[in-house]
Amino acid sequence: MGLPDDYRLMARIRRFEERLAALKDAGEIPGSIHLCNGQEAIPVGASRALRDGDFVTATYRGHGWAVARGVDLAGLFAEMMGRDSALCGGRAASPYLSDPGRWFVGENSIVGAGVPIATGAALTAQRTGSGAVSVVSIGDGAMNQGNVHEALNMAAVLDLPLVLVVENNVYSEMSRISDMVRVKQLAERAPAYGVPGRVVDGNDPAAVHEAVAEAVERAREGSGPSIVEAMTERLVGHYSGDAQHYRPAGEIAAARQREPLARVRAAADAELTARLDAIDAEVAAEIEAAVTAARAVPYPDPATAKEHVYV
Amino acid sequence: MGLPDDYRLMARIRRFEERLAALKDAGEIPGSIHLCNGQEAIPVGASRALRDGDFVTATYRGHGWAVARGVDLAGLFAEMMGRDSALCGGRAASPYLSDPGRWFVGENSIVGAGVPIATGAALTAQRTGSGAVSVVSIGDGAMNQGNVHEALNMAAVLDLPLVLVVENNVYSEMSRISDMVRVKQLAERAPAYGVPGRVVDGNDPAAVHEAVAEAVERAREGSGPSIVEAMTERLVGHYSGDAQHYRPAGEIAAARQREPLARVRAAADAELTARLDAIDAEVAAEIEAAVTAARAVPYPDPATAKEHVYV
Amino acid sequence: MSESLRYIQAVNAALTWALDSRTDTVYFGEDVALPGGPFGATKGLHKRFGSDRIFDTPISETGFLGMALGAAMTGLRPIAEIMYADFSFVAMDQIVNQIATIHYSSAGRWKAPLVIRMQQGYSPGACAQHSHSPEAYFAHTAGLRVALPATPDDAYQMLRTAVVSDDPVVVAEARMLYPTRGPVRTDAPVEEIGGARVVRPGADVTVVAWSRMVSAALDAAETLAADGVDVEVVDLRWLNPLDFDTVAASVARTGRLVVAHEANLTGGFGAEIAARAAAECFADLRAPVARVAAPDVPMPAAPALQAVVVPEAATVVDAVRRTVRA
Amino acid sequence: MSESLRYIQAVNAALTWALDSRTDTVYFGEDVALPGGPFGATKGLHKRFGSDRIFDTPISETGFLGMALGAAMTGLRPIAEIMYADFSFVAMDQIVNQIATIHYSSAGRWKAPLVIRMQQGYSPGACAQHSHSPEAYFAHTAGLRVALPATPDDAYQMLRTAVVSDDPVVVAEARMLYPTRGPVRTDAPVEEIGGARVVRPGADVTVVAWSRMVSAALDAAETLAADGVDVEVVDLRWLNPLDFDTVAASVARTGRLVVAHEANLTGGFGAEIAARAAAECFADLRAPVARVAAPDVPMPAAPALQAVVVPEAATVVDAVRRTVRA
Ligand SMILES: Cc1ncc(C[n+]2csc(CCOP(=O)(O)OP(=O)(O)O)c2C)c(N)n1
Ligand SMILES: Cc1ncc(C[n+]2csc(CCOP(=O)(O)OP(=O)(O)O)c2C)c(N)n1
Ligand SMILES: [Mg+2]
Ligand SMILES: [Mg+2]
Repeated sequence: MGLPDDYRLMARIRRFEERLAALKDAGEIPGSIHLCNGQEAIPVGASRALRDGDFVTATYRGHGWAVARGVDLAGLFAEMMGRDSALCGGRAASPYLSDPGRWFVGENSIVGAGVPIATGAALTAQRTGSGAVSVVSIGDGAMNQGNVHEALNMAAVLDLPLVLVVENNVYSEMSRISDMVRVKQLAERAPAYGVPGRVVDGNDPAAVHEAVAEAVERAREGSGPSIVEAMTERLVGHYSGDAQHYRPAGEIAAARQREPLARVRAAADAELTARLDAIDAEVAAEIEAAVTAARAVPYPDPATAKEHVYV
Repeated sequence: MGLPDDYRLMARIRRFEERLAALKDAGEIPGSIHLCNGQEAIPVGASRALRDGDFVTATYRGHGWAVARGVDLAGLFAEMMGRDSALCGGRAASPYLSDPGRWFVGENSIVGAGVPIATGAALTAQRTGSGAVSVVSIGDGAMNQGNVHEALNMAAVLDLPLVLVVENNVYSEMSRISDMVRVKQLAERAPAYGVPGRVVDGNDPAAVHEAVAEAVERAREGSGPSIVEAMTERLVGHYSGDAQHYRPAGEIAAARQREPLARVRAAADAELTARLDAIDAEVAAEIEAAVTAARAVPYPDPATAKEHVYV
Repeated sequence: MSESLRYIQAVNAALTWALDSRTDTVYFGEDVALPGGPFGATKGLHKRFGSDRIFDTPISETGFLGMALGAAMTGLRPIAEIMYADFSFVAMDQIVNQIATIHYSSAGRWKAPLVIRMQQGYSPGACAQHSHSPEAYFAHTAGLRVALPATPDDAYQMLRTAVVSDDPVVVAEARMLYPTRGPVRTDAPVEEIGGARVVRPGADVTVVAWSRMVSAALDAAETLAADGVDVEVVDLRWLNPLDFDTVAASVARTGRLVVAHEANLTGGFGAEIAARAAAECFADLRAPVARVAAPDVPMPAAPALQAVVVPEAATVVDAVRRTVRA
Repeated sequence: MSESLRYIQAVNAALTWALDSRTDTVYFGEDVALPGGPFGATKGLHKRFGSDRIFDTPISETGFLGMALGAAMTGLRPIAEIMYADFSFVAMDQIVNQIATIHYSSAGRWKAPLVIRMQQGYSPGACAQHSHSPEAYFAHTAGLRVALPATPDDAYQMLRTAVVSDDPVVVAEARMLYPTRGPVRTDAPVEEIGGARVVRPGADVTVVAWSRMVSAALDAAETLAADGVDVEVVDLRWLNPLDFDTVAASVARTGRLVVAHEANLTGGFGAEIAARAAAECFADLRAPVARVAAPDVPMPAAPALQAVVVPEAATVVDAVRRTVRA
């Protein structure tokens, strides 16, 4: 645990996303992708507070959560390539993939819709006494969807072991969150549900870990849900191909100074830098191996297209 | 304005609802009705802060608002009797009636759904610069619907002239609000939208008036929406026929001491009592006349059943 | 063993059976626990099974249907109650984009064994927002099973089938049928999912109906029998899985088809039955296929208008007469 | 005057026309103002008309469709954009229980002159939650008008018609058609609502299609012409008002009917067309009515699977061949 491990995991996510973008450009990814470059510290810090059996639900921008929770990298690439992956057989692709084997309830491409679903996973944990928690990540803009409101309130009255992580990257698609709400921080909504809410530096995995660990502990104890708002920035467009004309000049350049990996690098001495370089190299090899493995996965058999509509 | 006028308006609503209950028992009202007995001070106090051209939207428990805003009493009875009323021709009945002539955007029998609609009326007021405000009343339980959350936030970011009146009668149907939220007062949700929120005695028309007037003024000035939570109690069942087994013994009896009309009566000296008696008699006559007029309204012509689906 | 129960009591009995025999079931919705539900469907269940198994939710249909899905994916078998079918529109995303989709989109790796129980249809004086018969919306949604029990016995049997099904099932009862009474085979084994049923054999014309329109069709058949028209009535029971074979076999015998439902005509599920007949029973059909349905209007509350909007036995009689004459 | 425009440019031109010629119009949705919309439909409009006329909303579809209704009832003429048709399920209550209902339920005293603009259908690699073609849900909802423009010219004409209509109109475009180019009559008078169109006359079989399937049907007709099968293609254009007369007249000429849409088969609007044909064209039909549609599955994202799920020209060709052989 700690710095090098966090760095490795964040680097793995970053490299994964960068490789994915390249694959998209190369025409190997048919659908639309939403990358989390710059937001890696959040799934990494949060996942450190979790154990096997804990459920995670994310948005379409959830590759980082899948990677952080140990979902198979080759499977992820294959799924997004439209191949017959062991995850969802290519049916879910980038924005809706999931993995029951890693308790990854999955992404969701309907804004906010994962929160009620995660609440259900929390209900199972509570009613079966499994001791599991259910963590759900959404974006800042999602806080304005009715489904999030309903689920949070319900989780609160039922004392469900739910942790809502709001990844506040200050944009929903092309709109600034400051134009979409009249609160400064979204965690200010926590009192409306009678639950704790905290704002943390979402570019610092340790800070995220600390806050999520506190919320997870509370949840495991049966004291109900919490909100952790992690402040971060998107280094890339909302989707592949987004030219980001709507962002003020210099904003992305500034974000590149503050982003989690750059931050570790900036503070590193020569020895650590060498270690990080080594990690980067290992991660790059690992990702490349995953891509190679993914490319070997066949495309789904069209004859199976009508399978699994019903059990 | 002031006491005798408020009393008259509250008595009119009470008498209206009581007469309606009797008509329901007598089989003259085909559909289900939701009475506001005990909650009269809220529409009465609020309406005193409004003028012609201001929009009002309510729930299925909204007869009091219709009466307070001057919707024709005979029309209301006729509508609920399934007659060809001048309001909605019998098509809307008790829980969905409306009256454009009195800017009564109407009731709604989908919990919370009136709030987005009222937000639209506020948008019209804002964009046309009419100076009107849009007041919408919902119940305590409705605060947990996503539509209310979405509309409130949107009204806030758009600075719309919307006033949300929450009639907190501590029950949604048969469930206590204290089991449905983890806040003590629903007005505690106001900061989540960055809007002012106040709790007032909903059995006191003057208190309601004062709070709503403040919110209305703010709205007219262009300073955006507010929440006014009016604490009250239901003297009758959720719907006609509700035996209210779920209410603790003595609760309704105690509420009868606190309800707005009893309160005026209790504080009245002999002279005022005589005046109130006279008002009651006038109101009773007025309501009876409305019932008589309503009974003269024919049932809608079945040949018109397919009219007005499209313009 | 067969008990005489009202439809709503049969629902209650099925839910008792579910909570009793399957410890993974949980039941939730609005006013379902201590109050026993607005129509008494859950009367006594909270007392017997406790808050752990049956509990009230806030007025948050999207929230609690999503909760049902998440719970179903992770090991429970939730039954969620939507008080009126009309309120399902508030939660349609969870039904269409989530509940119906997850099993397929995960290539079968997640299951969603949940039941959405609701009641639908008009009642005298009920406005447009409390009168929908939304079965066509659900039946068009791939991934959902759709059950429409027409009798107390089916209210019991089909709900139990829904509970044991590993697929998500919408069970839409009919409020107007709640007071009706009939024999309920409370000790019958749980039925397989699906299956239409010929509830009245007849030689001249097939009437396919479901939910409240089955009894209307049977009444119509009585009236028509007096005229010498021998009507076969098929209770479709499940829109998904759809047992069109039973319909086709009936049409093969009668050569004439009338489909009856309470929902409005255009895009109603009667269109699907008629369309299949136009494709699969083309050679057998001796007359145009007739549909009995509400006209394309939101439901008016006034009984004087409902009388001409809501299809009843007389509407079926008229349609059959036109069909046999054609 | 006719300009050569891409479909998405025609949408932009119609919106420009709307905001320009009707001061009571307002346009709102997600990312529509400064950003110009995710597909560029509203490019330049904010610059030209300002925040008073076009503005961004939070991600609150229920909220802003309800806002559209309230605004429409009280004097504005809102056009609200749902970014993907799939998201309309989040706001279905406002569409079905509110927007579609208020005019009828108030006996015509309120009007709801609003437009809900969306784009629908699959695209390569898009998952089930971004691929719906939900027109059947809307067409079953009494009180809504439903427009499905298949060409750049219709994207322009039909959207303008929707804007001037006093009824609530769902205009569902097809994302896959956005890059297609065609002549647009930018100076044509605003058309009356409704009207199907024979876009290719033919003698042997009628293919009724809408949205993206119209061009598939035309391609199929070319292929079939080489085989000596003369296909008439009808672009249905509006599902409501439904111009069945044009369909019936075509079937009267050809005696054979194929209906094609991208939405899944069961309960799709093709069922309605087939059902009407089974009733109204019974004597004219010389073969079973065929439907071309996606099978009843949520849309898979993988192109290898989409290839067998999404109906294309070849699917239409097969169906026509079966029909002419029958
Ligand atoms: C219900 C719904 N409405 C709209 C969209 C389109 N959409 C996709 S992502 C997005 C922005 C979400 O912003 P935010 O919640 O901040 O998450 P981020 O993308 O920044 O991670 C929108 C509007 C959607 N997917 N679902
Ligand atoms: C979306 C929706 N869900 C459920 C209902 C059923 N229902 C009608 S009234 C009601 C309780 C509402 O409680 P509250 O908001 O406190 O208002 P009150 O009835 O107390 O005035 C419920 C659950 C409904 N009409 N709409
Ligand atoms: Mg964001
Ligand atoms: Mg209440």
